Amino acid sequence: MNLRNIPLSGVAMITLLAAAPSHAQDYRAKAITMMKHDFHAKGIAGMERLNEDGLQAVCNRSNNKPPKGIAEQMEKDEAATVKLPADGKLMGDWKAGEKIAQAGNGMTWSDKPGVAGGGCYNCHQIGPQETSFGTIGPSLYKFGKTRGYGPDNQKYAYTKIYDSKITNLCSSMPRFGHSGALNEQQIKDLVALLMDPSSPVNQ
Amino acid sequence: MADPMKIRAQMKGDAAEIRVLMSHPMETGQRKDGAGKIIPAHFIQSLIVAVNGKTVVDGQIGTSVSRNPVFGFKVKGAKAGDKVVVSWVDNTGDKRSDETAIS
Amino acid sequence: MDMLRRTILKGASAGGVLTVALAAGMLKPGQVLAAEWNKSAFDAKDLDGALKAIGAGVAAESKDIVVKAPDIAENGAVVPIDVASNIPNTSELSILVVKNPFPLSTTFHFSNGAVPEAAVRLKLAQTSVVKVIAKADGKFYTAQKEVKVTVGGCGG
Amino acid sequence: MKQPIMLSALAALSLATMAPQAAAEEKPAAGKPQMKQMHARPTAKAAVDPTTADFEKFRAVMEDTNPAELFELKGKELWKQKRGPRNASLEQCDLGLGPGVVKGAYVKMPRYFADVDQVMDAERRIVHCMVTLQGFKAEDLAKKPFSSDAGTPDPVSLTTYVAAQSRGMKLAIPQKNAKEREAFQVGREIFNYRAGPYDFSCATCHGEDGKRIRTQVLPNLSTKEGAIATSQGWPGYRLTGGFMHTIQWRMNDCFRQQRFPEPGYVSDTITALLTYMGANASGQVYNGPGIKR
Repeated sequence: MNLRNIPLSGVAMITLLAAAPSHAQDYRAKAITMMKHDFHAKGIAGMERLNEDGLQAVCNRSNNKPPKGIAEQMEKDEAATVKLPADGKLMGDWKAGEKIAQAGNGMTWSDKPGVAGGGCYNCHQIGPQETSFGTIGPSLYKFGKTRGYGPDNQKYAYTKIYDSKITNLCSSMPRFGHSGALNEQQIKDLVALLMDPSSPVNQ
Repeated sequence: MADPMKIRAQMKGDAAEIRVLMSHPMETGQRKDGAGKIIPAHFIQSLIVAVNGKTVVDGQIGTSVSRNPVFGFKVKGAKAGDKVVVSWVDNTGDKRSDETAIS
Repeated sequence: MDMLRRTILKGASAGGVLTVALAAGMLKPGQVLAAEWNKSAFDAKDLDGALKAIGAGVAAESKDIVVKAPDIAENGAVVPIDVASNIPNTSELSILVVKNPFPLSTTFHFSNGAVPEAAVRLKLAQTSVVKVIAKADGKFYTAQKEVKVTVGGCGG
Repeated sequence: MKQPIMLSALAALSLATMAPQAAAEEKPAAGKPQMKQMHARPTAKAAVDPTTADFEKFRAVMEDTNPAELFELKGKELWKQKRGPRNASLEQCDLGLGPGVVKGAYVKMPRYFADVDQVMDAERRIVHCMVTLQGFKAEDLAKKPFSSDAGTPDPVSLTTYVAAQSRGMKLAIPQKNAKEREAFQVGREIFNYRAGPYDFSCATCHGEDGKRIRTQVLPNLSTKEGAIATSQGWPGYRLTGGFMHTIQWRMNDCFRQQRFPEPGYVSDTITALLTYMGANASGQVYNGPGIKR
């Protein structure tokens, strides 16, 4: 399935833990132990979700500011996990994309397995008709119009949605393809929402 | 038995301002529960406000009123110490009546 | 059923005072405590049906009715709405949420010094016009305001 | 399957030299008036949208007649009634200021309680009293701890009552005891801990000023101003659904939306988070119970 719980190699993890002064390390260790004791699996949200994967471990230990060398290496590693569509087509239907951008459901303990929306409007301005949008991420209004409609930008949009960490290791945005929250067709539809010249985003 | 209301009645200028908080689900009969079954309608239908025994507001209520309803009214000619009684009846016949004095 | 409920209400409210009122013949149709719950009006599924059922098929626009409501509501579960009529002899105010499954939300009859003014909190199923009907000297007047219901985030 | 994240020994070594997140041990600000924060405010307010502005316009009206009062009333009744297997009231419950003292107790929790040798937040302490004084079973109280169509659980009404007896008082979350200080530090780590399928921590949404999700302003809970904004609203009557909720619910539902598994009701994790946020808000006046969108 998706790439959760990827352990850092033993050596790296030991070094990471040794990096922190003992008190901070103690508090983090206590926090993790406490959560593992206090939480329980519910619905599709299993206890394994409390484990950090390698990327999360690095971001958690660097206050989301990893050293450049590590960030570059890990961004490259993330990029290697992106699966581009086999048919080579990156654009779907922008109307379907708008619905996915609106839907904020998916992956919580109250959601059914397999059903996820993009929740894009939670954080981004996208289509001009939707005035209820968040500001955690940048505005994507006129995304294609200002950046150009070329295949490179299509690919950029696809990979960014698939795995936001490729260009910014500790980005706040989820890795939608990587985590399995969105499937290939959904990502294509979102790319179309951003990149189709006839999408309201680009009017 | 229904939970008590909270009634506040205060003189503001020449009128008594009456605010009422009610504890009621105001279920529309349109919603479904977790199992997909319709939750039966359960809502206040009638509301009476009386000052010193005289009805000042006679209200009819439908399902559009929010859960735990809040109502506000103004009554001229009332004075501090006057007794305010608020009563409601819902569609199941459940009812409640509470009172306070205007301050 | 409704008659029965009404009787219960009379017993429950204002203690013995209303019984006295009843004896004094104050509770005639059209007066205090008169109206049965107007089932046909509250069950009406569109604005026209509801207006007809409350007798307000024809209502004149009036600037003397004040409708205070938010321009935008983040969710429609609790929308504060204040209405008031400055039309002389206003005896009744009704509030209708045009796009709700059952538009009529409340009808208030005012008497014995009550100012024709009411504060309520209503559910709005979606963005809708909130329409107020005032009855004064047997005639009907109307004013309205649109409330936009938007999609919310986590909800505070 | 290929493992994409393989740190080379070299990379790991360089990571070892960087400053860890909690290296500079943060202390909660003492209860002084926050002049600086007040001056800093305008920059953080850049993103007030029309919905929020409109809501704020009606906030006074809504707060003036807040259905939370109904639950305060009910909580007061429950506090005084003899209930439970032991047929006892809660009037001997010690909320930190001595048995039976309710006034001013809420703004001083979470705090260390010597009788249990642990830090407890308000609702946790109330549940503790229901168990020890009245004989209710903790497992039963944890079964359906949040308000729903099925009703409002007693601890919710009780917490609302207790909170209302601190209205207008300054938050003063104690940080004297070693366990209180530890709860703060551990709470801070939990607040910043990213995990789960979406890589979210509390800080992802609540770690920066002036951000919002959809139209809702996200308080930056690592700052005094943001922390008070959240402490302020809870317990709160939530307009969505029309339910009375406590901060236990807010924490629970945040973890749900963080895509985490479910935290235990009145658990150490929640107490630690509330200690972190509460201590951050210390010194400011508590005006709850509130009303929430």
